Amino acid sequence: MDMKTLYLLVPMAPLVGAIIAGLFGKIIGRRGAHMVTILGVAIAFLGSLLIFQDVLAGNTYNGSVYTWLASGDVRLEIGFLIDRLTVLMMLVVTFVSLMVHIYTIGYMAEDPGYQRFFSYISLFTFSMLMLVMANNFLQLFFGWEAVGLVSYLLIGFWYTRETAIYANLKAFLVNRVGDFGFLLGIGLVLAYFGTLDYQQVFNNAMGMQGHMMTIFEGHSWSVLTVICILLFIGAMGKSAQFPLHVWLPDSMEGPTPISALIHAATMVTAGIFMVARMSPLFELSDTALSFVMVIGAITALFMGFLGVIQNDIKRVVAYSTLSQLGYMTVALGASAYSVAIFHLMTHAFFKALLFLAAGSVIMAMHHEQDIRNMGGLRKYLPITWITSLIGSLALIGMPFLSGFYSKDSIIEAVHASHLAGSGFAYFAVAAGVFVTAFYSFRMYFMVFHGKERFHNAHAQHNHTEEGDSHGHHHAPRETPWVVTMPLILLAIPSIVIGYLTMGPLVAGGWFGHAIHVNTVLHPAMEELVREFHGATAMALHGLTTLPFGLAVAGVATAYYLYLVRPDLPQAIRNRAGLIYTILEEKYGFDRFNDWFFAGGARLIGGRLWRWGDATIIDGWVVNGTARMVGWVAARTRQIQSGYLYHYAFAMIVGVALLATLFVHF
Amino acid sequence: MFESIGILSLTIWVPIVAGLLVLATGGKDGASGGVDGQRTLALLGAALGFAVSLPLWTGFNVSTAAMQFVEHANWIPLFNVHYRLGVDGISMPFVVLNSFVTLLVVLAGWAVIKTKVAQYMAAFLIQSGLINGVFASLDGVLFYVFFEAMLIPLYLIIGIWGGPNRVYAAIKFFLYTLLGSLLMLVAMIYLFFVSGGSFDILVWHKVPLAMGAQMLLFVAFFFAFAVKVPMGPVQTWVPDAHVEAPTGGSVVLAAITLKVGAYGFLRFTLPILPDASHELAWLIIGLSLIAVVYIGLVALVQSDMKKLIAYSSIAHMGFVTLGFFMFNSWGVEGGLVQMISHGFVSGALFLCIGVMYDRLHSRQISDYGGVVNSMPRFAALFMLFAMANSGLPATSGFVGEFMVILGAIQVNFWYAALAGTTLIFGAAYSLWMYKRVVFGPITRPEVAGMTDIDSREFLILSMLAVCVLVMGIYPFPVTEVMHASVNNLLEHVAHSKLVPLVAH
Amino acid sequence: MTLIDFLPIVPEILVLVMASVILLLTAANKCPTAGYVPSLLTLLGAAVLTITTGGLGTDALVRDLVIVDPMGDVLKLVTYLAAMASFVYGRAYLREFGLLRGEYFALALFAVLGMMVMISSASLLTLYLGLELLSLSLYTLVAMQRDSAQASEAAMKYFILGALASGLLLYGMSLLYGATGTLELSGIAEALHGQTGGTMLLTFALVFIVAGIGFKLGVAPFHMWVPDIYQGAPTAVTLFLASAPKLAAFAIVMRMLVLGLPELLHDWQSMLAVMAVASLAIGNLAAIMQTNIKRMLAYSTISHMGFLLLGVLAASIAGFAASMFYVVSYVIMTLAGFGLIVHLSRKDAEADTLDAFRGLNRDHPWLAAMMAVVMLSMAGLPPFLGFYAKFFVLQALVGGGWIALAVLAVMFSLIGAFYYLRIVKLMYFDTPSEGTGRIAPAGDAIGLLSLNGLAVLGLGLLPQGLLVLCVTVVQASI
Amino acid sequence: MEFTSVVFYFLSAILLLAGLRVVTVRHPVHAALFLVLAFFTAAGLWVLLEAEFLAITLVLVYVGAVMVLFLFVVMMLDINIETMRADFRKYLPLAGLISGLMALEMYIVLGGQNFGLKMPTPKSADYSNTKALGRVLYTEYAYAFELAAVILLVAIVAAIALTLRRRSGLKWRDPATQVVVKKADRLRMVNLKPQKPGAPVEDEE
Amino acid sequence: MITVNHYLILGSLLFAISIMGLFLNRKNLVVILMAIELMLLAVNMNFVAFSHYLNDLSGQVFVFFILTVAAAESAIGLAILVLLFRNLRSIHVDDLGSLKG
Repeated sequence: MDMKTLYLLVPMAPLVGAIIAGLFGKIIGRRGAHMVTILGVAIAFLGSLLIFQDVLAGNTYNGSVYTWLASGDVRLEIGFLIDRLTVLMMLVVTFVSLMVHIYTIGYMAEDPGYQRFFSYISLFTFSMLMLVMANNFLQLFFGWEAVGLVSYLLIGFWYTRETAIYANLKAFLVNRVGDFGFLLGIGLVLAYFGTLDYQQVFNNAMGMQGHMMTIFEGHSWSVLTVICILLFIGAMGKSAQFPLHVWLPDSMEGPTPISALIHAATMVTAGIFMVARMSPLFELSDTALSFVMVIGAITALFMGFLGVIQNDIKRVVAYSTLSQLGYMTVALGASAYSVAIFHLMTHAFFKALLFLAAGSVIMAMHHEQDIRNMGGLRKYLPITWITSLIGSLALIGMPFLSGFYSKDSIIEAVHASHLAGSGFAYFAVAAGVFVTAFYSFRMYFMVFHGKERFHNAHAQHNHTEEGDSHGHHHAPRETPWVVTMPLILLAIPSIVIGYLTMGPLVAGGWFGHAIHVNTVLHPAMEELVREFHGATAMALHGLTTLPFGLAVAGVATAYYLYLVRPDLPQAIRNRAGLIYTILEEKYGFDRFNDWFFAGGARLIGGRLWRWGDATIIDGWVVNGTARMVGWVAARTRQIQSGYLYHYAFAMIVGVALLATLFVHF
Repeated sequence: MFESIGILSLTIWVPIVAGLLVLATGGKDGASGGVDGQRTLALLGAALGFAVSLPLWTGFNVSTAAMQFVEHANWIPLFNVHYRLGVDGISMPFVVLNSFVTLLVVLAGWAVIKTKVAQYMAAFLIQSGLINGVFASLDGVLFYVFFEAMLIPLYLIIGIWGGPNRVYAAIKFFLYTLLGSLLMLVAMIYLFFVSGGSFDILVWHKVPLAMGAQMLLFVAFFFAFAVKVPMGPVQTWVPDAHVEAPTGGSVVLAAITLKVGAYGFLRFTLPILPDASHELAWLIIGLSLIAVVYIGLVALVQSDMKKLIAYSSIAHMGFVTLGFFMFNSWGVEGGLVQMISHGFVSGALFLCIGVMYDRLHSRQISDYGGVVNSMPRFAALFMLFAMANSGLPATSGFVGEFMVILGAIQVNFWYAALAGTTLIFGAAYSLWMYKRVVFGPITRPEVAGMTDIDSREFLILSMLAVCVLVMGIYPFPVTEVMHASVNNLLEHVAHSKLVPLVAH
Repeated sequence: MTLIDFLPIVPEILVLVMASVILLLTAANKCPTAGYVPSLLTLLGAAVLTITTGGLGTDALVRDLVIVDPMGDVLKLVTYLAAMASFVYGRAYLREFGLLRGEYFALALFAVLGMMVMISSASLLTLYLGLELLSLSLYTLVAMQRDSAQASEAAMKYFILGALASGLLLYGMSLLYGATGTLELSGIAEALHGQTGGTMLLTFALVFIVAGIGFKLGVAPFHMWVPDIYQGAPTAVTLFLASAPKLAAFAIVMRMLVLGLPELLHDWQSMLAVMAVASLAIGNLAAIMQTNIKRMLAYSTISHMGFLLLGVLAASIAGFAASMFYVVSYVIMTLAGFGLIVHLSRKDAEADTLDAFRGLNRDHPWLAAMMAVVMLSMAGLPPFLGFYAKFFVLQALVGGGWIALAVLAVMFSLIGAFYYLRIVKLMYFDTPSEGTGRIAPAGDAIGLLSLNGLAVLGLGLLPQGLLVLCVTVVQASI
Repeated sequence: MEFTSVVFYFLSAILLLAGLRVVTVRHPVHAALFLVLAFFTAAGLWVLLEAEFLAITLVLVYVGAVMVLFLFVVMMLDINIETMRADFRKYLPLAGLISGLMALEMYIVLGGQNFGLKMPTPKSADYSNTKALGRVLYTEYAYAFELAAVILLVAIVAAIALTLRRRSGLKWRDPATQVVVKKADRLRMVNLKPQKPGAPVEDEE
Repeated sequence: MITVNHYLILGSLLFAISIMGLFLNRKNLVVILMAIELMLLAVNMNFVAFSHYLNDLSGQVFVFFILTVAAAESAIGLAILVLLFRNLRSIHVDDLGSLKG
């Protein structure tokens, strides 16, 4: 097969699947729907593998499919850029997606929107593939927004649930705020580079370095800094970076498979991917890199704190996602793009695993999500239990597991960075290790160990998503193979992928020209590579470092608090009321956004409408004119008194006036 | 071959004659026997009107900026007024669009309109012909005649088949738009004299004009077109007219008549008054940005769906005018694309609201909720259009906004930044409305009783859906048509028309 | 002196003779409708004679008093048409109100005669006599409905104000005579030739003459009779007096100012400008508040006459032709408008309030459509006749450099559009108030109304013919 | 001061006074009589201006016909004179102002220069104003003369059409119908059936 | 010397008086008719004077016609007055106010 056809096939296969399942879902039935979509994604995955081989063979591709639009001298095209970065993302996306598809068969088995769901997730896969395969900013934005759209659809999948449709609107709007910056960034790229093609932009990036622009009167900014920050604002939205992170936890309202797909493994990584892709630009602006790093650090640490007090199993994972995304962002800021992508990949596997495992637990608990109502489940859900443990360990950075390599690399990279803000970032990522370990294992212990609390579940819960009349009186059972198989398949890479790929991916310069680092200015990566002496050595060395200690401390604390002294957390909560409240309120962001942005916009809109449109324009100007005309007309009418002498008077006065005007002047 | 039979004349007169025929067959109310016949006749007329407009697209030569399909006949030779028709890349798409929308509107009114069916259908058909005339006219007076005459059917449509406050809306709409066009008439007459006695628009394009004259003419034309577009602060007729008009009327208003104003800017203001346009660009840009931001906020708080969409139309048209006054190809073409796209999207949204209104007889958002439960097919299409309205890529709504922002950022970062807020506002008002109307559990028994769209409604909406998607995924053919004309226009605008002061 | 000498005034003679014959005829045999057909035939005959004697020019006998030119001929022809139309439209109404008598037709024919004399007057004397002949006939026609207090009141007002106006006109004429020593218009022009601007006396005379003419046209501030008389007079009479006399008034404007006082151009231009603007303002503003359709149209007439003056004051061939076009189209529109109102009346009450139009579209869609066409045309909307009338006037104005005046004029048209639209609104948007037994229009009236309405549309689509006619006759007559 | 001047001023004074009284006097009959006086003096002035025919016409037509008509009407109509002129004084200032203004303007325009008109040479003794007028009236102005006749005709028609009324209570006969009447129109033969006594008599029509 | 100006001023005074009559009389239509007669007299005075001083007969001819017309006018005016009186039982000017606005 021609490679170009293959390139086209990879995104199109899921799209076709999505269209068939979406438009003809009724006709082809449930089985048909999942068959066709899984087939599509499987083709995409296999295609990605083939392309991977091809790329490994040293082939890259950069070409267009068709001209989307032309204006002036610029042609905007839809096309593909296939290089190592792309193909890695393609593999991750299609693999995780395939797992999720399979998993969904079991998870959504009872849902009436079965076909629709498959259509959505396939469409999502398509969007994400278009995003990563893009060879230009336009297509990137296309995928960018399409991913947003599908996430909107998926979060609001259970559209009768008030919380779900609130969450999806919120997600879309917050993403739009990011896209706003992103679009402006793209606009500036076009304005200054005259093209949206990656390659041309990157080639000219050096030449643009000295260009300044004025945004606020009197302040000159480097064009590249402005572009990078704007683009990164887009990434902040999509990758849920502070302060645009608010949508992600709420978006757990969607069915669990999509949490794994969108909110852990793929969609949120779009921002990370984008920055890595733009490395030739970001490398030219220290300001932008610092900005990226600080934002990432804030996200990594403070979102982690929030995970500590969550009781919803999915939300805990969600906050851990936020925190991990912060790690990746920090890596980007430290110019360790390959590390960021590396962490992205490892994270994709173990986070998908954790989500799916959480979903499995939820299924087994009959859609109970509160971890306070779980406990001791390891007996009932052995596969879920063991895979969860693997996922958690990977997440906290257990040496030899995948998370360790990526996370440790990040910490090292930050340590080596000299950019403004790197000190704070280092502290944040280091402290984050403890926090991550604590909340991960808090959840793990509460779910799988300790007392069995599932009998008193559902008393305060009345999820009606499937009209679940069946109660929780019988014990949870292990979920079917379509659910557990993906768990196992994901657990394997969660364990080994870091060990296997750390060498080539991070140290070996595997990405080649796909990622550009200015080693003179940003030597962090160099140092990292210099200190790397093989995966095993690194893991062994890792056992002696501070992060490992922090992780162990975190796990131990969790163990003590939730298994040894389960009464303590309540006591601590009572003592630290203020901090608890702050965390409970998620630092007040939601409240503030609701009050300030949503409420403010509505208030201003209402005022403008009532005062501007209704009162001033319509009331004063339009109707006022009409009233004035009416008033004058009424006066005019009164002149016509009906009395002869008045009429005669008017005539005579008319004559007198005319005479005076024209004869005597 | 086509030149000889006059495609443009056909696009104008076929609908009008069809309309008159429908009118002639229409008896008094109550004689329902002939109603189906009238509808069928109207549909045939609209279809024929659309069919005769298609050769404009297929036979269009994209490589030239010259007027094509030109027709000429004497009309009032004494005053050098001619029946002169022709289209270029700027006007041609709108003739086709209009003919297409007419077809939809006739279909949309098929079962809904029960009183005075013949008059209803006839009004739309005649209106369609008149609007085609507006876009095809190359003579100032001819343009004016069509420009004004199209108010009449719309006035009747709003007034007869409109909502409870229809009279106020109809009269407001009429007077508002008349206000603008009357000044334009004086301006045109003035141009007649300065151009040495010609009403030929293309001749006007070449007339040198002093700055003072240009400024005054600009103001006159501005009023005419700003009201139609509409731009603040003369926008308040739009919500009223849209809300009160029957569905078809809203569709035509939003999809077509608003475009007439914007088209006027391109056909008259920019090429005839390039210097004044540059000089007063700040005004238009300011008003456009106000439209985007201010109206975006105002749309957010509307409780009436039609009003909301009407306000969103204003915001979207703000993009159009913003693009035009960027004086670069991105801006102008973006504006044009936005106009076409808005024709599809706003038309579709009004049709969607019409579909719901036909079932529940309410346009209040609060009267709905959970519509998706009873009307899933409809909800899906509605979703598409709401998304297009908020400018989602791969729908037509994105293309124009994107191009305009690209055009604006080349001029000034803040223009683009303010315009870009539509990304947020547009999504906010569109989707918030969508959420409240379509999503959620059913809270009212009436909503539960709503039946999903029938095949006629499905046909209409899916036709539009296809247009929206195709144009979003592959807008190249649309812009290709415009290139030559837009470049020619920009070339024109770039050159001062001030009379050189130095005499040789 | 031979009979041939009277050839130029043969149409006038015919009308006079026939009017007397009708008088005798109806007085003798008491057949109330006897006047109708002969009157129509008379006007038809007059039209034929006017056309056949059109190119003859004036003969010695009447040379100083009568001017026969193409413009006059065309105006006369339109006058006949207008009078005929008003007879046809008015017949049903007149019968219903017991006015279908010989005197009515005789007086109307005398009025037509008066207009003809005015149109072809070459001297202050004939102008005055024609004016008085017309006025006296009209006073009487207005008062014809003898048991109506309103009609008598209207007639009395009309009479006194009319007399005052002719007093003013005469005073101006006397001064003009004193300044030039002649009564002939061409003689006056000759005597004044070479004078740049006017002396005080001439300007003073001009003020009075303009006032007199202004009264006849009904322009502010000499307009105040118009609404009262339009409302008070029986509708059929309103129909008559609102239409044809405007042609004669236009003619005397042309004769007096353009033919007789071209040297005072600058003065009368400014005076007309003042009066035109005042008329546009008062006419359009006051019309908004009216509830009586006849009164509303009266105010609209005032504004139309203001617009007409704008064309005259542009003082170019284009301007005069535009004004002539305007007056002809005004007459056509007014005939159709009042022709419809006449048919809305009932025996017990004149349905002349706006409410009578409520829901007309439901009962008489065709009539409603015609009325809508007329109203939109009056509002000056294309593609109807009224638009071109305004358009040509505006063009003449702008061509003459009166741009501000043009802008002012269109702004007032905007206000005007409001009340015309209200009629359309009443007919189309409202439901009829019950129990309106309208006069069933006779077939000929319906036919003529349709023709009339379609003329408004047809001449709007293709105005070239009428325009060329106006331009050529004006060109040939100045 | 020469004689004509004296006569002029004398007559003018009476004319103006009479005119003033016409509009200010309380009773319309008095007003009419003052108007007669005004016309007489005006006729006198016209004689001074060698317009004898018009002077005579004025007296004949106006005083003889028009004023009599006025008097007839005034007396015929039952007008309540008591209520009239109640607020005469109220309007006097305004009326005086406007007419005074008018007169002032006229004076400014008409007084002073005499428009280059010289005193005409007196007519020869055998000059007949009437004859001269007659000559032009029936030749040059024949058309106008006819028109004047038509106007008078209109006046007649109008006066009759407007005021002639047949009162409903009044019994009158049309001689023409009396003359052409036939027996058959008036007389109808009725066959009376013999009636039985006691039966109620049917009312025949 | 009595010049034409004397007569013109006499005429203008008569004219002014008649105008005053129009305003002053709010009660009696007959007097208004008389005021109009006065106005015509003023006009006639002008014509006759000009005719005399211009030595031109046409002015007098005009006056002749004015007199004729004025007579006809009076007849019609009085006829309307009578009609009005029959309908209104009044000839007060103030009572002529039903048509207005």
